[in-house]
Amino acid sequence: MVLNAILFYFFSVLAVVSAILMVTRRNVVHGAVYLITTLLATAGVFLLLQAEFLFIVQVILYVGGIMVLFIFVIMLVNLDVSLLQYQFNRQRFVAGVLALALGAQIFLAIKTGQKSLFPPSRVPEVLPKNTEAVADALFGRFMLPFEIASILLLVAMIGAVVMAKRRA
Amino acid sequence: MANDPSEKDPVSKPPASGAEDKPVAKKPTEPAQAGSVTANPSVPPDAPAKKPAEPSAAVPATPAVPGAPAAKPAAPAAPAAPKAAAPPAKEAPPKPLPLDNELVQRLKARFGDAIREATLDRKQAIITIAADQLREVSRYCRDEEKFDMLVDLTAVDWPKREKRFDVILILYSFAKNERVRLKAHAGENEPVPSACEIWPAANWLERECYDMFGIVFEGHPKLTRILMPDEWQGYPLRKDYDILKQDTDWVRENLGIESGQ
Amino acid sequence: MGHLFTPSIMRLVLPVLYAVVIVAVLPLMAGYIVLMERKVMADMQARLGPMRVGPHGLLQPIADAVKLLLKEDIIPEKADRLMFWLAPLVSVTMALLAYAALPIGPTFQIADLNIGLLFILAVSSLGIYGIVLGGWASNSHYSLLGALRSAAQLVSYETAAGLGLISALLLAGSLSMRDIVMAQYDQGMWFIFYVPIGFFIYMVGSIAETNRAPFDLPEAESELVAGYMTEYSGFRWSLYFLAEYANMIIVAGIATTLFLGGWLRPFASYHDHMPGTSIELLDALPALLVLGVALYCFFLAPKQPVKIQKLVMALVGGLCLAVSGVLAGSLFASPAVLQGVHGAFWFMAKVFGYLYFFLWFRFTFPRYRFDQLMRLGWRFLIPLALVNLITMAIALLISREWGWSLRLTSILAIAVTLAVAMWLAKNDEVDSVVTAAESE
Amino acid sequence: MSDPRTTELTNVSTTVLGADEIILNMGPQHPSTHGVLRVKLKLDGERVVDSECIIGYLHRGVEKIAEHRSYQQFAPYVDRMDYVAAVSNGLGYCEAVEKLLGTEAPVRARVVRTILTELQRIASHLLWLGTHALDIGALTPVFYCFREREEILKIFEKYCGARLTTHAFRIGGLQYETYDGFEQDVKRFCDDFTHRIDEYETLLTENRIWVGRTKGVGILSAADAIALGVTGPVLRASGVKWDLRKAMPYAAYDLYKFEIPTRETGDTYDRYVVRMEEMRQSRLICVQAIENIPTGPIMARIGKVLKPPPGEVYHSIEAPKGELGYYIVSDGTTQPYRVRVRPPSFINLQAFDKMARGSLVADVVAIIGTIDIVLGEVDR
Repeated sequence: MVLNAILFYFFSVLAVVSAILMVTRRNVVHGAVYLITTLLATAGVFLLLQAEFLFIVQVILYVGGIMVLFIFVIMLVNLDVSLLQYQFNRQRFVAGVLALALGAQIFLAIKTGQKSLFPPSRVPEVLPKNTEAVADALFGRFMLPFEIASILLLVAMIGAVVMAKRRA
Repeated sequence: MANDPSEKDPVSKPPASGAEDKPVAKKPTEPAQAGSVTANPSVPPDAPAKKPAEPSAAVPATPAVPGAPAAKPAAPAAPAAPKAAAPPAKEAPPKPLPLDNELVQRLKARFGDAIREATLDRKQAIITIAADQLREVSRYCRDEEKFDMLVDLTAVDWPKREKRFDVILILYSFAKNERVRLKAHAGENEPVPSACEIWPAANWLERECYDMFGIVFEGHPKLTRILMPDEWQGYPLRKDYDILKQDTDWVRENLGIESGQ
Repeated sequence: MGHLFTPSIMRLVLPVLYAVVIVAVLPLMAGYIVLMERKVMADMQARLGPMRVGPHGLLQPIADAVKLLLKEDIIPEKADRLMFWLAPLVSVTMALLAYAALPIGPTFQIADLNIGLLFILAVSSLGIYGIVLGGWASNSHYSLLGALRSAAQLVSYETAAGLGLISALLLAGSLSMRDIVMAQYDQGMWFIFYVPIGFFIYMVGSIAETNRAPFDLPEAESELVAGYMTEYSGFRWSLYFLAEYANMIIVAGIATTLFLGGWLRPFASYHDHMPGTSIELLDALPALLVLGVALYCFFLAPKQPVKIQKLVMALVGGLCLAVSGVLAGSLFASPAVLQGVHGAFWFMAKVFGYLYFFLWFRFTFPRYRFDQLMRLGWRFLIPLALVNLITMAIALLISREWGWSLRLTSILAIAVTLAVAMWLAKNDEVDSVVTAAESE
Repeated sequence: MSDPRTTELTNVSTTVLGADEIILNMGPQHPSTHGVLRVKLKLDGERVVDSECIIGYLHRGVEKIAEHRSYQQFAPYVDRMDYVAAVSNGLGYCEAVEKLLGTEAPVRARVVRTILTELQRIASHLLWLGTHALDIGALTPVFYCFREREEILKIFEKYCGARLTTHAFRIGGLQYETYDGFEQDVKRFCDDFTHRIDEYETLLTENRIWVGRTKGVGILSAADAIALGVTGPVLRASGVKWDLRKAMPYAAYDLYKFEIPTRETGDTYDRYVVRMEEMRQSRLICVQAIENIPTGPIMARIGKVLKPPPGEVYHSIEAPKGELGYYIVSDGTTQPYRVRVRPPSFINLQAFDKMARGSLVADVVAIIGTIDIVLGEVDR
């Protein structure tokens, strides 16, 4: 149980630190790598909550798929130009306000949700295989939203293909 | 060449022009060869590599050709003569003979005195033309005379003559399976019209000529050195360019050694 | 002391022990796969292959390893130091991590995750970062071009390989590797016979995924001069090399588990006994095979030119003899031990069989051009995999609803998929002519 | 050839693959440029927009040396030009000088010369096939090809003592009588060679990937080929049925029957098929020739010191790469006044830009292979 807490704090600290690092790096590729570490850290937290299907989906989708395309684009775009551009941060005030609002919300969630700062200790002995659970939910109760989402994705894909065709 | 078609009489084929009569073993291929030569449709009998002696010989046979210049120079008879008496090995083949066949006549009719002379050296036609007419003669040769392939373009350096360079174009016609050699005399820094538009093959060949002799081909798309380094001074294949000579400062600057030797 | 062996501790110690064994054995195995590759390549090219280091080149991998360790490790001057150091590390760790769920024997498995297959796929797909970052960090546009090409290739062939796997998962019904093998045991038939096209697609996909054979474009020697690995040398380069061969073994492991019945003995449900003994006929096979190898080694030993080579050959013969002894011994031990030892043997035999195909392809096929490679991936393999998936699902449905035997329906499914494959291949040819014309 | 050290044109920034074109330098040390050829490719992504061949790295000034050597002394230099087909270089030069002298090699010499030249053609094509397949990724054919080529080189070594730069012929005929067992060796090679070629064909000709990599790549039309002066298998693959061995027979070629293979579209695949067929035809010639080598002297009577009368001659033969011509001007002394070599590889390489334009980087490697150039001959 103590192991659980240690791991939890390790992953969350890792996530926060690499998120900060990601934002502050000048070299974009370093930023991308830190983003990957953040995502992996959050995947670790999923694992701690025994949601291993989510852990795997997070790893495959975010890190294995989307981030590869991120790095792909970073390498293809000619970066020297973007480095020289003036890093506008005139919206310093707006960013401040937004950060405060988000902070307050998170604090409220922690305050009302859990009394102690340590994660709950209930670790059920036999775990329901949540892949099946997710599958039942997805194809059972939430059939309609699943179909709508898939159509949305299909439309997006076709749109991308059409646009690429026209530009080529 | 013994089997050089031009030497062959259509009727009999002298086995070998070697001086003494060799005991040639019974060669089963002998009849086939004679047969193959005449029967082989792909090699038209009258299209040997060299300007054939026959056609010129045939011309007199048909005097009825209108407009043929009356006094046929003795030339066509001459080449037939040496062939009959096999020259003894020691005695050199005949000196270059003046050549006059339809091609030369058509060229003379077309370009007049731009065609300086036409000779036959070792049964190969050489036509010397004025350098400034080079492009027109080449275009005429390619279009009308169907010499559609530029085999080679090179130069020979005769330092003692006042126009020291011979620019040589060797042309070949697929239709007539025939070669002819155009020769133009060019002085030291006298530009020669480029043959690039006529035969694209001339591009690199002219660049090499420029690189080796310093002959400037005006009208060439990109006349730069092709074999030697670009900043090399001097033209290696000129006769006055000694074999041990080098562009020492290029060598010192680029290779960092005193001299190539 | 007793409590040391309580189940929870044992559950922790055993996997760690397995992990140590795997991580230790892997570089050695990768080395000997390289030797196997060079020997098979030589055999196919009418020559001998390495013969000098040890008898028949048997010590060559050790020599290679020492050379790689001693070689100077150059970092290009304008390279991105952090990335340059990190990239091969990512590649190797991801490759090794994937062994966690690989069931080498019924008991010899580090962790039987109930999402075993997905875990291996996820982790091996992270290997792309090693290649992409490596290419980027060495700051030469040769390696960058190679890195981008391999990233595009991996992404597109992962989909094809994944779909190929899913068609086998349909039959197995569970993601855990152990359950998949057990499913093949229960159904008494390896999945390759139910869904051979899935196996074919997975094989092609896996070759492309490990950058090998006709798809080894990223490090195509002639154009990009070793692609993303150009600037690496010495130990760093050998990390990439180890990652590539570890990936090959994983891919072979997945194929064995899903399609060739993992650690199951061929004809697992065939229980004929040797006359008068309780030993099953087929169980004696492994022991006899290895015994044969041992005898051959002893036969060769005196023929070796150099004395030391005689010694080493004899040693190898002894080793094989010991292994055959263990295999024979386990025949008489308890069924669990029998299954464990023989399972590992059969698993390794199938993996090496699968790898032989890798090598075979490498030496017969020329290299695909990049656009042909992409066209094959997207316009032929993925649609075929989808069709195969659908027909297999229908076949499964029919056999479950109307009670036809799965063998019959799967043959129908295979027929339909093959027809679609022919059609796809035909208009693929038409397209390749079109693109050739376009490219003029 | 621009200064090797300053490669100012290679603008390598950290992210190079921007929308604008990049210059990619292939060579002069590159595994697949068959020697020291440097190709500067201007790429738009993967497609070749423009290409420029930079040569001259192997320039040894052979034509300059010729003017300071006697006719016999220059003969070994000729082998060093196209070092893959040294025997046919020698044949071209010796026949050109014989034509200059107005004499002619005896029949036996001509027949033996034909056999050795055809063997050299097979060896040159084998080396081409091996390296060409290796460039495109097929690892195995190169070993099979070199195994056959080894047999031929053994025959050369037994005949004239050298394998590569053989200097096998002398002006006027041959210096050495054929060693006894020559006929048997060549016969054994020819009989064994048929099913060897079938081995390569099964490995490559119907191989879908090989066809995919070679069909429609580096297309050269007949008109372009003739305009660019391209000769040899490259010209025949574009549909022009022309071979010097038939058009202007030399040595003993008119004694034997053989075909000239041609193809229509003139792409890499066609050139592959033409060269494979040419190997079969060469083998056919060798078989016909070996049956009956006429007896008789092997050297014409031309005396020790050669002083050809002033004048000039151009003689060319069908070398494995194309028309190899010698234009020799003599001023009556023992040393040639000018020797000009018409190098087939140099002129065929000029067609590279037309073939490579619009193709992909991977095809550039196949195109360099399919032209079959040897840099010794390109640079002279």
